[in-house]
Amino acid sequence: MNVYADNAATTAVSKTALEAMLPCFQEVYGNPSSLHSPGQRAAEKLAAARDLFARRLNASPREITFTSGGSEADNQALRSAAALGARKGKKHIISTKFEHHAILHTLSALEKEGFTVTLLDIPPEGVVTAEQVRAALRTDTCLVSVMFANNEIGTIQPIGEIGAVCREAGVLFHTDAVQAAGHLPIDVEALQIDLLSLSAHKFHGPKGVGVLYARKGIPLVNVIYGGAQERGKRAGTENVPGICGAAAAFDEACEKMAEHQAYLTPLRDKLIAGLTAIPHTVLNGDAQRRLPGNVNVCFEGIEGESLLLLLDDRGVAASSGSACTSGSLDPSHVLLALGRPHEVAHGSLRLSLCEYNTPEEIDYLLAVLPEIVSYLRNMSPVWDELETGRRPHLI
Amino acid sequence: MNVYADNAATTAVSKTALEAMLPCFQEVYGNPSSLHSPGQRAAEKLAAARDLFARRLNASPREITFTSGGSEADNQALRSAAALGARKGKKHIISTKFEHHAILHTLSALEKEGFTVTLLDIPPEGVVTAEQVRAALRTDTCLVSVMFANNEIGTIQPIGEIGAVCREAGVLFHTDAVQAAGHLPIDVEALQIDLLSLSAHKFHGPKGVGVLYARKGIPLVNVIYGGAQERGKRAGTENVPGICGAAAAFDEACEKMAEHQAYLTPLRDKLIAGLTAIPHTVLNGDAQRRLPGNVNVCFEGIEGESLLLLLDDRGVAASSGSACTSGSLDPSHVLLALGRPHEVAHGSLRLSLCEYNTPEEIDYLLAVLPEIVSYLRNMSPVWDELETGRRPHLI
Amino acid sequence: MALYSEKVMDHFRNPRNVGKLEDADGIGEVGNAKCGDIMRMYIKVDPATNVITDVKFNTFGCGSAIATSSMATELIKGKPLSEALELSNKAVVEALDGLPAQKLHCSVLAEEAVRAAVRDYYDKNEIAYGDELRPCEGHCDTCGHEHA
Amino acid sequence: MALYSEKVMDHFRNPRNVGKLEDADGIGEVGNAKCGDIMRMYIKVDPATNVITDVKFNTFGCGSAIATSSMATELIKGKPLSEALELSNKAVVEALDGLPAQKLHCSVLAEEAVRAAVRDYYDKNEIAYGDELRPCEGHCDTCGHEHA
Ligand SMILES: Cc1ncc(COP(=O)(O)O)c(C=O)c1O
Ligand SMILES: Cc1ncc(COP(=O)(O)O)c(C=O)c1O
Repeated sequence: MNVYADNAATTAVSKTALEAMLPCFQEVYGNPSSLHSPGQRAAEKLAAARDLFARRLNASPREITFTSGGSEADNQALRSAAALGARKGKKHIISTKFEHHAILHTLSALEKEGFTVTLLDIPPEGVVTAEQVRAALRTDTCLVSVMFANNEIGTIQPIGEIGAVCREAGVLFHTDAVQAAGHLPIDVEALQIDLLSLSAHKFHGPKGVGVLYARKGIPLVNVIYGGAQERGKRAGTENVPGICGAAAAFDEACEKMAEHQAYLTPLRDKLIAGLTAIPHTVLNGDAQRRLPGNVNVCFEGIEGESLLLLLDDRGVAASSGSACTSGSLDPSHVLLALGRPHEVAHGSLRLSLCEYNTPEEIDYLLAVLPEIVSYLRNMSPVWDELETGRRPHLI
Repeated sequence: MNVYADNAATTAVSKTALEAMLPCFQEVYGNPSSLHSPGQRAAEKLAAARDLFARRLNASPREITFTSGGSEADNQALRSAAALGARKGKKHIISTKFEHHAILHTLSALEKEGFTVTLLDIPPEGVVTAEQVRAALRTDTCLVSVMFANNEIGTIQPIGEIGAVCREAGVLFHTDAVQAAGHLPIDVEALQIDLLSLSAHKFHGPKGVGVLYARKGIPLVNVIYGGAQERGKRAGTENVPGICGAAAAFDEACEKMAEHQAYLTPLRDKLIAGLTAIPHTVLNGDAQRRLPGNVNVCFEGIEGESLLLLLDDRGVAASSGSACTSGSLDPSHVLLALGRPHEVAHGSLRLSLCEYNTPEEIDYLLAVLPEIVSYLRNMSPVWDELETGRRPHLI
Repeated sequence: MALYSEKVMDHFRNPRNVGKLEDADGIGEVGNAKCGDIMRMYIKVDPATNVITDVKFNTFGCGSAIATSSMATELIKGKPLSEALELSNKAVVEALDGLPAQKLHCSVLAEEAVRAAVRDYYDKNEIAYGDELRPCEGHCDTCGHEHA
Repeated sequence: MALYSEKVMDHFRNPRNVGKLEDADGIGEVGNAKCGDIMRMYIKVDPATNVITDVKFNTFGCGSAIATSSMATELIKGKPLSEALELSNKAVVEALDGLPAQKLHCSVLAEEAVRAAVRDYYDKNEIAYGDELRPCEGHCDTCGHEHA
């Protein structure tokens, strides 16, 4: 059996999205900046996609900028808010310790350019509070950036409450909604969001398309300079097929959100229950306030990569917090921020489901995982020490 | 009859490219950074695409970085060379007056950051010389950036000669090959190119995919910060379908380059001969040293946009140097750099052909264009003054 | 094409009153070729009634320059000079069902062309007029600010 | 999976010599759980011939940590201690048909684990050894530099 359970990494393109893309390759292939009909037909498609994102986010079309993905949208959001802050002499930014690297590395770059960054600690359940944000605010704070839902542990942050705190303080609020968009309702007005990033390939849209929402009046700075596309704020011929696919996917995801949530939540909870029944296994992040498809556990005494490889041998595509492939020896910064000790953080497993997953697949996962965990524990000198009492169990 | 003669703006995706993309949407849709088989299959496709670009450019795969398009590649090339220069105290950059805005606007940004930029004048035939570059070199020059072929007038620059001058002087050489790639042979070794940008949608690949070639040993700086994709130099989940389509399109374009050139050159020359037979019409750029598909003329006494609109009514998609649609009243900076007076530059027409265009289409263009030009001239007070001798003809 | 309204495209494709009036009573020319737009407007005036009995135009410029010229001539034809002078660029834009923001300057040019033609008629006939009818500076940047 | 060679995957999927030796003559443990890799190696030595007659390992770590442990045990089994001490991480990597660059440290750990087991045997049997057999510092960053 093949089980793709890595939908937080990327998703398959949906039929709907693909159908929206196909006509743009060989029929409506004009450049939307061109004056002629083939170009203007492409421009109309682009405008329709923009309208759709605007409508679904409760924004206006002029507030929507298309980018090459979530990372670029994150970069541009932070740089724009920072530039605006700098002009007012405000160079303090608040974010959290478990943001995606697209945020954390941009913040590091901004620190080198003279900004001060406060990264909020992550409470054990993986949900930061509006109170933490309020307490960190300074008179020179220009931006708060808190992700909508965490990409590893799936915990959902109190975005509306944080938005209210920021609005009250007159500080811009950005949220990296890459994991949330298409999965959780987002209303930028109701939640008082000023800047928001999303990425199409996380909700069955194509890779290479992102959206930056920026509230009217917030000037964007260019990350990419050149032509006058996107009102001069993002140069480069627009990826029309990708953008059309993204819009179609987003529309469908929003339309069926409640249905998907109702379908996924019990599957997720069954998986969590089954996995945490394995001894010395712990769920990472709050059991309820999490994305409907996210399961993330730590198994003590084993290491994530070998678990993934053995799962792959059984047809299961999953991921681990461990950044093994990136050449770093460090375990996930998210799990460390959550307070997991290094040795525990190494043994994490993320299963991220989507509506394409079946109940049979969940049963299969629950059948193979305990076996594999036992097998690896039997080979592990750490497990040996834990079981023989030479090391205390941490979970 | 419908004639798409705006292939320099963008091209239709070829069958070959589309076929390379399709399997990546719903079958090989994994994230190439993922450890599991679906991810590794995507990683293999990515590696194959990288190998292909490397082979076709005579580079090595590690020298190839995928970006979201030509603009991003241009931005990253210039910023990387500038950062390297700055570290050595060299902050002078040489480029030309008729580069694409992706170059010119990035250079403006660099000027604000303390770099000095020399923009070379454009000789009347639209071809800068290696001598001009040599004469502009300073001891603090860190980078020379000269486009391979101009996007408006199609003139081909002496890249190998400029490469030799730069190599001799120990200065990095970048070329924006967005218009040349897939249309002219490119060997980064033979031409002594250090950095090169290209964009897939100019040779029947998809929009939203670019390539930055950077010679081994030239450290890239990030334009987009985040994940460790592209060896840490370009964050964001890779657009695998797009990249596969780009590689397939590039392979085909290189394979059939001579054939396309042999087919297009006579069509181009026929079009040039027919159009320049219209009185007071001039070809922009050298007649021989130009892209096989590029025709660019100025008609005195009329303005480009109305010409385009009337052409569009007759089914012809073309473009004008005039930047009418971008909200600027200025005529093309390229034609001004070439020495055309403002009033003449406004009346430009670019027809850019590809191998999909037919001889019948050329005949059709030659039938409709003289009519439209006459019609507009008859309506034009400028033409009236020219013909009644109150104004001297400029061409 | 989606850039322009149907009305604009109609006036661009089938411009009304194109041409010259060899025996014009007033001729106004505004814009300059450097900036890419020149409008020349010819009017014929009945001195008894001050009514514009005929009007023609020649325009060098983009689609909206041609369309606004055409519409402006339609709007002043058969009208007394006083009414023609009240023609605002806004009225031209509205009559055309709108113009893209970057093309509003064309409607300003059309307004100015009408005023220039009337001024020329006044000048030729030594009719005094006030400051409000001062000529457009003819420099495109001047017209860059929003009129509509 | 393309990340690893077939050889690596074979040793990962079917690791040779997994387990403990209850009556081991030498036990070496290197790495630490914080860094995500621990290898423990057990050897049985024939004191007459100085030959490693049996070897087992337990490993906590990634795929290549398991594979390099397995390969290292194969390479030293039946070999005299002197030869085992000459086992380089490079030899392990070559025997596995290569490792990704970021995984080379695993092969260093395997080399260190063998040396640690031999050292333990020497210590237990009060056999003197030189500086070149000094212990790995056990800190992953130390092993970060390229050995192969
Ligand atoms: C010469 C040149 N450079 C750069 C670009 C930018 O490429 P892209 O639109 O793919 O970002 C273009 C085309 O638009 C071009 O013609
Ligand atoms: C929370 C979060 N932010 C940003 C990104 C970056 O998105 P992309 O890879 O589309 O650039 C991702 C996914 O990779 C993510 O999960």
